Amino acid sequence: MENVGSVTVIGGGVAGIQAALELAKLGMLVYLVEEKPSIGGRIIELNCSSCQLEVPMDCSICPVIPKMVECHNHSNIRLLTKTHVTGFSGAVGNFVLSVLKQPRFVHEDRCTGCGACAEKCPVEVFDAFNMVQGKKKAIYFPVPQAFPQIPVIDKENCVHFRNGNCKKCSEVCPTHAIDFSDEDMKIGIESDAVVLATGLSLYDPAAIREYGYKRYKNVITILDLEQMTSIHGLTGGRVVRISDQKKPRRIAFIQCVGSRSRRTGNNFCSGVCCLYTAKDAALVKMLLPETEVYVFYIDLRVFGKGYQELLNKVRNDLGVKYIRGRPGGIWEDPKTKDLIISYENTLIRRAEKLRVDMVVLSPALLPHPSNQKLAEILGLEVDEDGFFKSPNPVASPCDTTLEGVFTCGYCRGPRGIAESATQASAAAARVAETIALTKSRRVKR
Amino acid sequence: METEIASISKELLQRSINAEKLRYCYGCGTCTASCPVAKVVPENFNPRGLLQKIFFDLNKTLTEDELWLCAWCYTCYERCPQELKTTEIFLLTRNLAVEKGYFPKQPTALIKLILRSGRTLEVTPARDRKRAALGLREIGETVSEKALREIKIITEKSSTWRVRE
Amino acid sequence: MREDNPNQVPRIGVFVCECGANIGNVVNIPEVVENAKKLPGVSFVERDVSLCSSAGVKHVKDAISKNGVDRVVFAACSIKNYGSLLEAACEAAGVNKYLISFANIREQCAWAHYGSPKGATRKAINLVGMAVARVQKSEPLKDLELEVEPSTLIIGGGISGMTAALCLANQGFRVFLVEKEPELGGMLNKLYKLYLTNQSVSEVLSPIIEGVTSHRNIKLFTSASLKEVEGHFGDFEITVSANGGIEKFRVGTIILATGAKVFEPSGMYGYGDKEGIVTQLELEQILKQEKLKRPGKVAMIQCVGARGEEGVPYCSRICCMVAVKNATLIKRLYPDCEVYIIYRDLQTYGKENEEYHAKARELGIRFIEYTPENRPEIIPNGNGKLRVRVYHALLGETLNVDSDLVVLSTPLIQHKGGEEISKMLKVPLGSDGFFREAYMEMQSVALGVNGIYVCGAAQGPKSIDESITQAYAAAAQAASPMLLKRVKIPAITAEVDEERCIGCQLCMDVCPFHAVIFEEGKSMIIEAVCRGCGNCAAGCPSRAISMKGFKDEQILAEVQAAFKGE
Amino acid sequence: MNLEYSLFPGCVPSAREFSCEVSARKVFEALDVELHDVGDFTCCMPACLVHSFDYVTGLALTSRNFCVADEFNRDILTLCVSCYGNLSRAKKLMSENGDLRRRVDELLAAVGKSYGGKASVKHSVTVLYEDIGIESLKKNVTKTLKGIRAAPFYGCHLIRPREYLSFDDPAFPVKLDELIKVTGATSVMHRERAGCCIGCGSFFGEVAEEAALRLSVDILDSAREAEADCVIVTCPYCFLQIEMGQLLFKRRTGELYNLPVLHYTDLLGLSLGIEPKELGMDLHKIDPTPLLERIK
Repeated sequence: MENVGSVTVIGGGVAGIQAALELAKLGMLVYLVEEKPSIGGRIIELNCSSCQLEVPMDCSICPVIPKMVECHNHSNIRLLTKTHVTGFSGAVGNFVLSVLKQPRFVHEDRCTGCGACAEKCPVEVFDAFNMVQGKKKAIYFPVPQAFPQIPVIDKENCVHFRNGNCKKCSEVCPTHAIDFSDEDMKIGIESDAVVLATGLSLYDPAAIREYGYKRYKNVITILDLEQMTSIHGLTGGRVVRISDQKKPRRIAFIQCVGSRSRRTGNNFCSGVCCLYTAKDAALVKMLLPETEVYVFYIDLRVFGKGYQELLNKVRNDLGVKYIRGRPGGIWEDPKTKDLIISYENTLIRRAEKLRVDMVVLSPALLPHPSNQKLAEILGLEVDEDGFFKSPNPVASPCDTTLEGVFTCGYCRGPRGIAESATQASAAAARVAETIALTKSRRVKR
Repeated sequence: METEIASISKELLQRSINAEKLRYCYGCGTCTASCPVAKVVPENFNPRGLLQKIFFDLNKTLTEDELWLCAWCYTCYERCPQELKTTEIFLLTRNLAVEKGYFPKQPTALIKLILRSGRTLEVTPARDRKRAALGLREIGETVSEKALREIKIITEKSSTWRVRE
Repeated sequence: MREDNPNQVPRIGVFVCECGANIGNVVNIPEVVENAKKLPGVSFVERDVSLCSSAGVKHVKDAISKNGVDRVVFAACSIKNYGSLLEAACEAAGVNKYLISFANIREQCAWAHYGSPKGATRKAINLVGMAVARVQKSEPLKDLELEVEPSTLIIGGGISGMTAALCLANQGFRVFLVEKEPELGGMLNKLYKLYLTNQSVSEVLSPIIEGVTSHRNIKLFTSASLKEVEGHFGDFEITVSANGGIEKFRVGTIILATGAKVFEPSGMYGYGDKEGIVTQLELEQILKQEKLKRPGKVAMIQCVGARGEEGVPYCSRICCMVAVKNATLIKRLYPDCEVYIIYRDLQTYGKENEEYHAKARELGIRFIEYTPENRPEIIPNGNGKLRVRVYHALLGETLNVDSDLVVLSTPLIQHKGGEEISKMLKVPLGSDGFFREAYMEMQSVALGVNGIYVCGAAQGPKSIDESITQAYAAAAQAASPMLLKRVKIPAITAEVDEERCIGCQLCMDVCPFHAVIFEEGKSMIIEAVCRGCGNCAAGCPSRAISMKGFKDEQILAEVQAAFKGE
Repeated sequence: MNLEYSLFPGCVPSAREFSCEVSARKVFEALDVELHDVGDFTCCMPACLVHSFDYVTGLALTSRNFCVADEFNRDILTLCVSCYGNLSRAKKLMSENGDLRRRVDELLAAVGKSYGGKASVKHSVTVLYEDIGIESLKKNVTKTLKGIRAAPFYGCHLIRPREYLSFDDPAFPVKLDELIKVTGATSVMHRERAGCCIGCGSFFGEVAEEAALRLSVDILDSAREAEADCVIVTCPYCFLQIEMGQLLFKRRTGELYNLPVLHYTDLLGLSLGIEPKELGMDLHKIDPTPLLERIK
């Protein structure tokens, strides 16, 4: 059937993917714009671990991969990776977006994703994706389960672009997909409506100096742990201390690192940490049953469906110890690299110390930094934290201050995967409704 | 122990530059966890507890010794996620205590010594001679006449100053 | 079917995927290929670095048409990942998708046993053997294609139901909205003002009620009840009793927006027998009718009948914010009144809630944390006040709040109406009593039953904005099949061998979906309703029922292959 | 170089812990930094004591010292971290809070003064690190203290709160370590390096005394765990606490830590080739001689 309208979705994370699919199913032609080389957003950086566990526990990415595939193959969806919005004009029913697609230097239609190029590439650079894993090549797959499953050349580090005398990847490529001449491409997109799904970024806990992140090797973030427990991580999913690769006998999780804080300026609660910490605490317990696991919290946010039940399981059945108190500081024993946490158990009002092998911080989740710029381009309002504003947060939760532009996922305010997906469907419905109404309005005129 | 809940001290809020942030305290315990005094005499001092007492029952707090145990090391002040100006709040609360006529023994004695000599420590002639022997300037039993007089004048001029010799 | 043409010999093509290095690095691919070649019925085995790439898909199509096979086995990753993609490729090459079988040699071999390549390889060879054995016995099946009536039934005229109704009506779909009460609005009618905006209910409610009642695409039934639901996805026959009469109509989809009710804390904290103890819901009424006399102190107790042994085990999500909101309203009304919120863990999650909570603290509302071991109690007090005695865990002291009003925050729970609907529609409830969504993470509005969706408090406690959001989501998912006017449902259904059926009707009892009817002494399956769960087949004493795609012989073939040589 | 400062005597250095003043004067002399005595300075009127009784009057008494300093065109140099922190705090309050300043000036008017706040507040260690600088200190070092394992003890008011004490990172200070390395000695990591001795902050009877003792023992343990030969302090109060702590602990348990406590200026002085006696190290109650033997 011919398309009933066209929509641009900005951001290819869980929310963006779900919104794109929902819209496609509603007969819309969808442009999915993602600035990274792969769709999937933050979630594909999270662990893929359930497969190695004998316990039924959904790993973060399994539910998303089929969606990514569906997204990629749906005849109504045009996928634009390595692309960001540069211009915007028009009104609901006929917006015009100009976007810039940056070069991948690999032909998306020829590449088979065999990975021979990455194997042959002589360059090794630090991999931002994985503090635990460390290295990547100058031609690489952005994440282990990238989609499209096509590598990308990192121009800064590629020898060819530095001095022109390396063509190893293109020589080895069976389908001649490497194209060093690939360059920026400006594209204009006509859309009836726009859906924003720019997602989130992580607060850098190194700013909370007394916790020693980046100074103490065995202080890591929950994302580091996710990647460590990921089958694709350097440790192949084993939980170890970075300092000596030893199995930790005691692990402590610390909540609200940089969130709920006037000191950091992030007064809000990230809304998901209590839950994923319970999940990862459980994961650690199942991987290392004899390891003691502690969780330091302020308020246990168990508001979601099934959260309290999960918490009870983690606390009572798995024996994870919860302590109400935000640690004051962490000191690393210079010899053993053990970590001594000073904290107050506030429910019995006692200052105590706890020696652990490893500390896992739950950093505040911030709105994506690109929101500010995007808001300027689209002429939208963002609040002081950088979340997109709604004209009425109660009555129109997915609307923005501009008719025809909608939000879903974290860019509207802290929320988890489930709510992001639901809100994505909701945004799709609002798009369909708005387009229907604008058309009938036109007819009336 | 039991207490009746008193209404929050408008006094404290009006007086303090920062005390209103007290309301944002969610009792996370960062202060107590960082406190050197709480570390060694936990049964006598707990800054988080003290802050909550100040918030809930100021008047009762005013007569409590605990109020005078903060060593103003500023560790909690530095770390509080809600930016409560903890140390300053304690100082201000002590002011209120003194206003209510509560004069802790040692500190009051020291204040009096300052009014007498301009210092918190006594310098006996013997100690002064020791200074001389070490090639240090003799400083006398009090600071300069002028300085001492000025201290006297300032404290007498002040309507709020309560410690007299 | 194979019985019909016994001389047809299956020709099986096997594809082994390396998934880049994902499988290749652990599982010995050549070994798997060689072993597969030896298997009966296999006409060719081909390997591919990445079947899910466009080149891989092309490879599959070409190989199938070149070798003219009629059955295919994929040794690759989980069918959950790329199953649909590869099935599509095979169908394009003329192989019925029910003649395909998957061997998961990535998650189940390469990943689960990354430590021991030998074992992983042996398991992979085994899984491929099983898949081949199974696919030999497989039969071609055809997905059922159903016409979908472009109209929907929405049960419940609260904020969720109305939002979904209006959204769909605006898209041109016919909407039948059924509300049991005489007027629309549901729970909101009982409320005063709403967080986060503190706007009065009518501000939000009036425009949407106006929209619903005046919309030409919406047929409204108030003081109405659902009598009967027959039929299936695409063509439900609905019977409603309204304004004294009976109405019948057909819809393609159904949205449940039946809401929830507030837990009655009878006997808890002296509720019911002491004056001045009310629930938050009752407080909303008192505030609405401006009946609140200037109180000296107000105490609100959280988690009454929630998160514990008494009442319900779950956290009701909204009570903390409701308390903070009502405390704020009282404080605004009587600034010198002291308001205390006695809580366990404050559920002011996210940004806007946390902000609202901070404002409440600025207003001077006091928060007291109690622990389940030390619940607050209300003890008699001479001066006619309600003395709430509570051990403030953080303060380490027992506090007495001599209150003029005590407000109990109680959870939202499922109501009778919801339970009846669940029985009538055969849609499952979760352990918490609310409608159980198909899959929390990505499918919070779809239910186990095709063509039926849920939104709002019916699925679990929710704030207004969250209910509205979910209502839109339900509208979106209901809209797409109605837009296409047709929907495919899998051919994996039960079938009855009439010769064998003894008419005991056990199958009807065990079918959770009402898919079995009884005619002329025999059971019959309505394919459109059957979800292929297999209960009936398992229950049938005369083994008259079999599952398409999961016949005994097919499963047994797989099992035999699994244990061959062991 | 010709650096000049108005020396702020401070109660402890001038009335109790003479070694501090002796050592500082010697070192600054050697670096030809001029320290001028100012007649009319008084006690810094520590907030934990004086301001606790009366915020405004206390602040006036503290600020009075700034008025005195402003009569000379020189910055203030304190030997005591407590004075440093207290004066810096007063300076910040006076410059930020107009209301406070008005009320303070009303009181100062009575003695014909008004707050000017020209002179900035420095501590001997901040002067050594910032005004003189690691490099030029290195140039003056004539004798390396190689082999000495020194445990730095920063002192609260040298680093906290960052709001008005920007000298170093409160959570993980490093500058005293750098200064120690200048002398050739090794600065050892230990948990209490940024800790508190409560010496300057607590005047509250037995509990405070008990707390002070337990804290100094904790600090000593921290240094000993790190196999330090001595503790380096920047403040005479810390010096007092950690020395006295050892004697009191011995009286109570009979065990003597015997861990010498050195003013940073002692350590620097030695590396400048100054004799221990000239630095007043013979006044120390924990005899540093065995330690000094090793660097002979």
